[in-house]
Amino acid sequence: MQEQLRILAGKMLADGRAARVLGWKRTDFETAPEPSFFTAQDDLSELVYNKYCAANLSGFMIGAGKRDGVTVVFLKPCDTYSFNQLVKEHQIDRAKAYVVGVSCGGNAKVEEMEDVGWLERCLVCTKHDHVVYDELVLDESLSRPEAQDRFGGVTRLEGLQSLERYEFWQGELSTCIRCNACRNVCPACNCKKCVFDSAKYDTAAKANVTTFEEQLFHIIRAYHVAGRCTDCGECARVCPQDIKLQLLNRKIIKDINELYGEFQAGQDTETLGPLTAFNADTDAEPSIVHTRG
Amino acid sequence: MLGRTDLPNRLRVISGAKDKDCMKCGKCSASCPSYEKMDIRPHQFVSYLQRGDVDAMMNSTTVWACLCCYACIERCPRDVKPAQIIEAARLMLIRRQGDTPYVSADDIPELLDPDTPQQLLVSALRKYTK
Amino acid sequence: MYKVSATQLTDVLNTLAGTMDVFLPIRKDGQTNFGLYAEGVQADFDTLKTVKPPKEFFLPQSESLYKGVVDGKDIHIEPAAFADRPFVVFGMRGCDVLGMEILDKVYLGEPVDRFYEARRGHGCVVALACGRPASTCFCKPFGVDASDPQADVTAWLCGQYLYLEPVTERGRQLTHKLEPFLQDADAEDVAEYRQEIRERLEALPYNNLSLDALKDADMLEVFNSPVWDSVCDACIACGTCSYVCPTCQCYDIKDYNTGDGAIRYRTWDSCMYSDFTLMAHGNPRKTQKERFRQRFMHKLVYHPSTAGGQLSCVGCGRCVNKCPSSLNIVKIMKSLGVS
Amino acid sequence: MQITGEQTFTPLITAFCCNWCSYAGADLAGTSRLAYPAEVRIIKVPCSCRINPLFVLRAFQKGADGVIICGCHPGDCHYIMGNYYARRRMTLLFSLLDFMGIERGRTHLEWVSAAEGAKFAATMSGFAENIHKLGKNRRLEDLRCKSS
Amino acid sequence: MKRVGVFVCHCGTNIAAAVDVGEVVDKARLERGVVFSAEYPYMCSEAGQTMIANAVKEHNLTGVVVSACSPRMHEVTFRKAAAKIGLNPYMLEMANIREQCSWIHKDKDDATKKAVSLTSAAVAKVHLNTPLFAGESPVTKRALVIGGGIAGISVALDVADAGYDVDIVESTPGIGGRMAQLDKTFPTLDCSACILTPKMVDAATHDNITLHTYSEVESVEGFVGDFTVTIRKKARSVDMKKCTGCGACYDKCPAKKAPSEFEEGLSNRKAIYIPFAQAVPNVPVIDREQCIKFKTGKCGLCETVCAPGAIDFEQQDELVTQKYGAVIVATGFRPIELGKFGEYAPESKDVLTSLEFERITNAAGPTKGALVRLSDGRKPKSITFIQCVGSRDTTPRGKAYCSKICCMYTAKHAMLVKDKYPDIDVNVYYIDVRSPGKNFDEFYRRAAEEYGVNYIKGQVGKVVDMGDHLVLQAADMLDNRQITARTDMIVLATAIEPLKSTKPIASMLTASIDTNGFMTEAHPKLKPVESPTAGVFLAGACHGPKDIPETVAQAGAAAAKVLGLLSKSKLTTNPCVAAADELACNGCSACESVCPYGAIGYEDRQINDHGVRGNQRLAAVNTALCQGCGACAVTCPSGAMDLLGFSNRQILAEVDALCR
Repeated sequence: MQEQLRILAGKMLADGRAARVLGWKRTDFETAPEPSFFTAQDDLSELVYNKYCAANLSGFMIGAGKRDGVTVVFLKPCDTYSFNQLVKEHQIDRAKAYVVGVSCGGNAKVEEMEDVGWLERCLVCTKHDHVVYDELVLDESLSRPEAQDRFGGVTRLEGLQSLERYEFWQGELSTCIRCNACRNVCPACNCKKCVFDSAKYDTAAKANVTTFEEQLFHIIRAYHVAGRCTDCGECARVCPQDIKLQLLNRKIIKDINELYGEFQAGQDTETLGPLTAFNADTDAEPSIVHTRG
Repeated sequence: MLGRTDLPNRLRVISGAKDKDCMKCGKCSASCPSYEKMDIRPHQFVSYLQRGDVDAMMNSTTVWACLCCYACIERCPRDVKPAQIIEAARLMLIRRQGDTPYVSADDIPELLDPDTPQQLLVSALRKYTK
Repeated sequence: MYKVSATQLTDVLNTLAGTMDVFLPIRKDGQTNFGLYAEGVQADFDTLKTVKPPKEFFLPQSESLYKGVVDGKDIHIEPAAFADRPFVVFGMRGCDVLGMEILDKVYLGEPVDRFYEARRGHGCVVALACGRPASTCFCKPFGVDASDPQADVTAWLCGQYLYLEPVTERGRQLTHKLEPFLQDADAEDVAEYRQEIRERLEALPYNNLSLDALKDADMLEVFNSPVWDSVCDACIACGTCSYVCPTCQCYDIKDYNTGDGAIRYRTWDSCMYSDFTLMAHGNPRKTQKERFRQRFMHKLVYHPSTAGGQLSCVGCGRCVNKCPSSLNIVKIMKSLGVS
Repeated sequence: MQITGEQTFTPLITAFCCNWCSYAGADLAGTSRLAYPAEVRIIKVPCSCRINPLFVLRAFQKGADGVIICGCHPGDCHYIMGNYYARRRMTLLFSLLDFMGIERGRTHLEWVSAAEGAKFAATMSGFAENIHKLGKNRRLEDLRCKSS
Repeated sequence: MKRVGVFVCHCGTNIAAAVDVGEVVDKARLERGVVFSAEYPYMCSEAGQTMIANAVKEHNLTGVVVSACSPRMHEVTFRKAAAKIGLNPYMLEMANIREQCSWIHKDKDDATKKAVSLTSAAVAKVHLNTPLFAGESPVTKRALVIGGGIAGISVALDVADAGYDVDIVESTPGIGGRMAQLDKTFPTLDCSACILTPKMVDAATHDNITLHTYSEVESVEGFVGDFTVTIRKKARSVDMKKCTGCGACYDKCPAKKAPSEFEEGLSNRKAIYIPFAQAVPNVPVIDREQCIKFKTGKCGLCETVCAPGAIDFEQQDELVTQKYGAVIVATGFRPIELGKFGEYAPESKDVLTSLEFERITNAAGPTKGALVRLSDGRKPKSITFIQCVGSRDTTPRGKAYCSKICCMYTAKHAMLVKDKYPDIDVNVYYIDVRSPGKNFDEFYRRAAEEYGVNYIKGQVGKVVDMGDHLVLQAADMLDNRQITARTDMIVLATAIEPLKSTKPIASMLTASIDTNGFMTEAHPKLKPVESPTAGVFLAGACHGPKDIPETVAQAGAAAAKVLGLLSKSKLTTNPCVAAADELACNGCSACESVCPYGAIGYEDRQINDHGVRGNQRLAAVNTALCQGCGACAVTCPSGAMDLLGFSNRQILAEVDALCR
């Protein structure tokens, strides 16, 4: 597959159809390829594709769309949802992207450059098909890790007592170093001025001075992408402290699915998101929080 | 134990009836096939409950005359459920009666009328016992 | 040199904790960070690198400087107290110890930072030799000997013993407290272990980087290098590299409205952030390229130019390990000619 | 000390009311002299859809023990559909807070029309009583604000 | 920093009895930026306002806080006073220490503490207030009336008579509406057609009125003073300019099987037809579903007989776009479907709705005015009227409201029957007789007393059609007996509901409807003819059940409101509108998707963010459309959208102050 991608990229650059190719580049460590723009055919020998190419390249397309010419981008099935969502939000110029859908058999979790199993997101993956592409490069031989219940973690937490949940989150969030990697890697977090960087609202604390700051940051981070989060799992992947950030996002997704009907952000570029729509007759009252589980 | 004054509320709980919603249109009594056999008529049952006279309801012939056809419930424009009030009054009566049923299985052959449909018999057994 | 049986480690820690705060590596949910020791806490000396460097005990991620309390239309200033409680950071690695040296140059040089000074004055560092250095390590080029880290006390966890070698007076005071558990030992006892470590280091990919190319680098030439144009393409502008770096030293000063006044506090900052050194007219470094360049210019050019050639990197490899986009300082150094 | 503290605990409650229904309902409660606890402090917003989740979190941060949101009944929104948006937003927010272990009773939403002065007073009294039972907000507090 | 003045009102003893006003004044003085703080017994009085004015001048105040009653009461008063002395009115805030404090809290300490807190929140907010200015928008001097019944005709005539252009859009082929179907009207029993037809002709011939019959509103854009409406003129298949109304076409038309809408389906009409003899306009329309030419391609008889050549089988729907300053909704009502009321045997030919009965008694109706049973043509010996069929019914099959007109038209029907056929036995089953209009009760009593109509208090539980007669079972509530009676004809006073088209029209206009589907008024007492959406007015039964006099009265009131609007040359707009920060907006369109008023659009613009220049898709708020709800401000992921007057910072400042 890697070779097919190199050939495809080479052709696109050679015949001038593309100004650049966005893919993953070889580094000193096999387990740590780097997202990179290729503009010269000669550099394409550095283009790699393997199970360590975990980075979702959709977010880089926001910037790429502002540059001249077409950018070829390689997207795994789950990445295409982010791409679609960004097109829907007018953040990516679809006309300036040539989307090459690539097969994915799951991405590896890497610790100290060692392969230590699968990324959590790949164990619960539901996004097996590309929802947007100009061309597909598929490898049918790739098999995915055995699927687990996507909402299992959320359900387990929901089953706990309120105080237990509180303590669980205190434990998780107290390790947060506020590096903002979860925010910055998130394709949906594309505000020009993040509320946590803005001096306008007394919200820019930069680091956790009290437990409240940790809670505030993570509540707002998760809520801010409510209805827009495709569950691409990048936030949890990049967290240097391995905080189970996906649980917050998935809780919201689970609520949306249960209360307002199944919704997958990025499935298409037209459907109104669940927070910009409503159903006057069937929407639950907030008090449902008291009666559920 | 509930005191005597709580009887109306107990009746409301058992019946699930909304006596306060009644606007006295009379549609229940207009719909009732057993009307002539009742000393207190379906619409009056609602009024009796409104003023809390449960004893009178329990001692009425109505509780035995009601066929539970539920026509009054079907047609009531305010969803008051008169038949359920009658039913509840009868239940309270039966419960007060305790273990001595109004009719025992042994009495039945005596009372049997060859024209009585089977269903009515079954319904009567249910009606006359707890 | 002393040794203490590994089985008595808990007693050693409990004894220390009786007179001072003890910070040591603790593992939680697969990640290890320095944390406060208390009875029952299991220390993790196996993990090589904590996620967060131990610099936070001398330069906390956030600390209050003073508080302004409003009383009607008057404001009273209440300065924050300086650290006055002794503590020990137990199990710092050689790279992190060197990191403290670099911080000292900044915070203890004129003008002296009194908050930092107070913490430095009350803190003792027990450095631990790296039994299993990782593939991302490259401390040797910076002069660190991972097999013999120099701090107040040097320690080796070797075989069934913890070996302790007090280096400074403060270190001697610390080992003095532990006398009941200590047996005498000889430097020879750890020699083999040290040799093992050195051999392991030799096998690492980055162990023999030559930093010569940076030595006589011309500041403007590096600044204007075309390398910067594309090397930051993958940077997502998060602060992971800065916050896991033992030498990153920048902070921001912010005010917090408490309702009855304000707390003025300082908090770690990262030059990767768009609001780093933000001023009314905007950010002086307008693009990510410039912010990215700032970080490496500072570490590799600016700092050495004022610190006798000492680079502001200690080769701990944390950024290599943690960067979400697989960028790191080695990659930058290499693109600037390091081989 | 703590026990006495709990005994004298007066909760602080922030109420966000939409201008057209609930704020008017609060006025009607006043005009009708229907008492509810003085610790309820009302902030007027044009519509329940104006309430940003950040406002709710800020109230807790600054010392509120409970936050209640009031808007026009579904179908009655002065802005046609604002309360429907608010309903979804607040449902998800309350649920997320619950998920993070913040006590369920600390947040509430109630539809109160301009005609429902009595309902407004009863709602506020009931909510205040619940908060009183829950005690001081400890799980979503900002200790920096508790200096004095 | 602003220089803020705080003015605390005693409101006589209304506030002062429960709140230590002096304490509030003293505490306010300690607030940031407060340079003046004072109290007065009645702030809203002339003297109180003067006190504010003097203080503003003397202390150079740039922000004012009045702690007094509800802002809903006096905010306008104080803001006007501020404007008079040259302070922007939006630099004034009120703290509600009466309705939300002194009137409800008995403990003086608690109330005082709360008053201090509310005042400090207002001070915190006013620090962040910015001067706001109302914009202006133009007024198109033309009105659109949707619905050509008596409501629409009345309002159109009133507006047109005042000199403004009015268009009426009517979905059926002719105007007149329900009133045209009626025989007589209560309580005077005068002929409906006699009083309606002249109005219809007036409307059709009025120089300022344009009729769009057989037309529907396709889309509405814009806002008060400046609506742009597209009207779909459905293809009539007859050229209105050429048609002379001779009627030859429908005389000759061989397709006779279409149920007549006007006759409530009691008789048939042709495929080419006019709804009724006096139809305005007197131009037929071809029902393409029924027309043989359209169905098979053969026939075309009408075309052959039409001398002026007006028949046009090729005619297409036409879209007309027009600008209007005001829109009046007058879409009317219809009787509900009776499918779920099986106990009344609604399928029986001799069980009629009241509207069907109107046609039976009408001399121009399907029986030519002969009162006969539709099943066998016999004259009935007994007629039974049943009231409240589906009305006052809270179950899902009914309508919870009183349909209001039934009591009186039933009295009318009963009287008409008795008048013509005194031998017919007339019984009316009722729950309550409601007759509160002028001369209404007298009218009802006349039916009972003079005409001998039997009024029986009680409902009918069951109706059975026995073929040559009907049997009903009912209750007589006053005699406490059950009645089983024979009758020959039953008339059901069927509940009325708004037309199905009301909902789509309301959503096009972004006007609201209630749970029953009726249009909502802006205020039940003080704004009964305005919709909450500015520039949209209501007339007739689209707003709730109404009889003719009430409909005409509301139409007149709506016309007066429309005239008030159209007579203005400019409208001032709400200054508390949304505004996007161009440096934060990333053009994601979230705000656009939640705006109830379609007030947000997008434009590509170059922006300069502290020296970083670039093109950016940006949200742009149409301030004339924006009503200031704030939905966009909350939905905006970037925090770029904010609401002037209720900005994020202002509300957060209030939260901070109140939680202190």
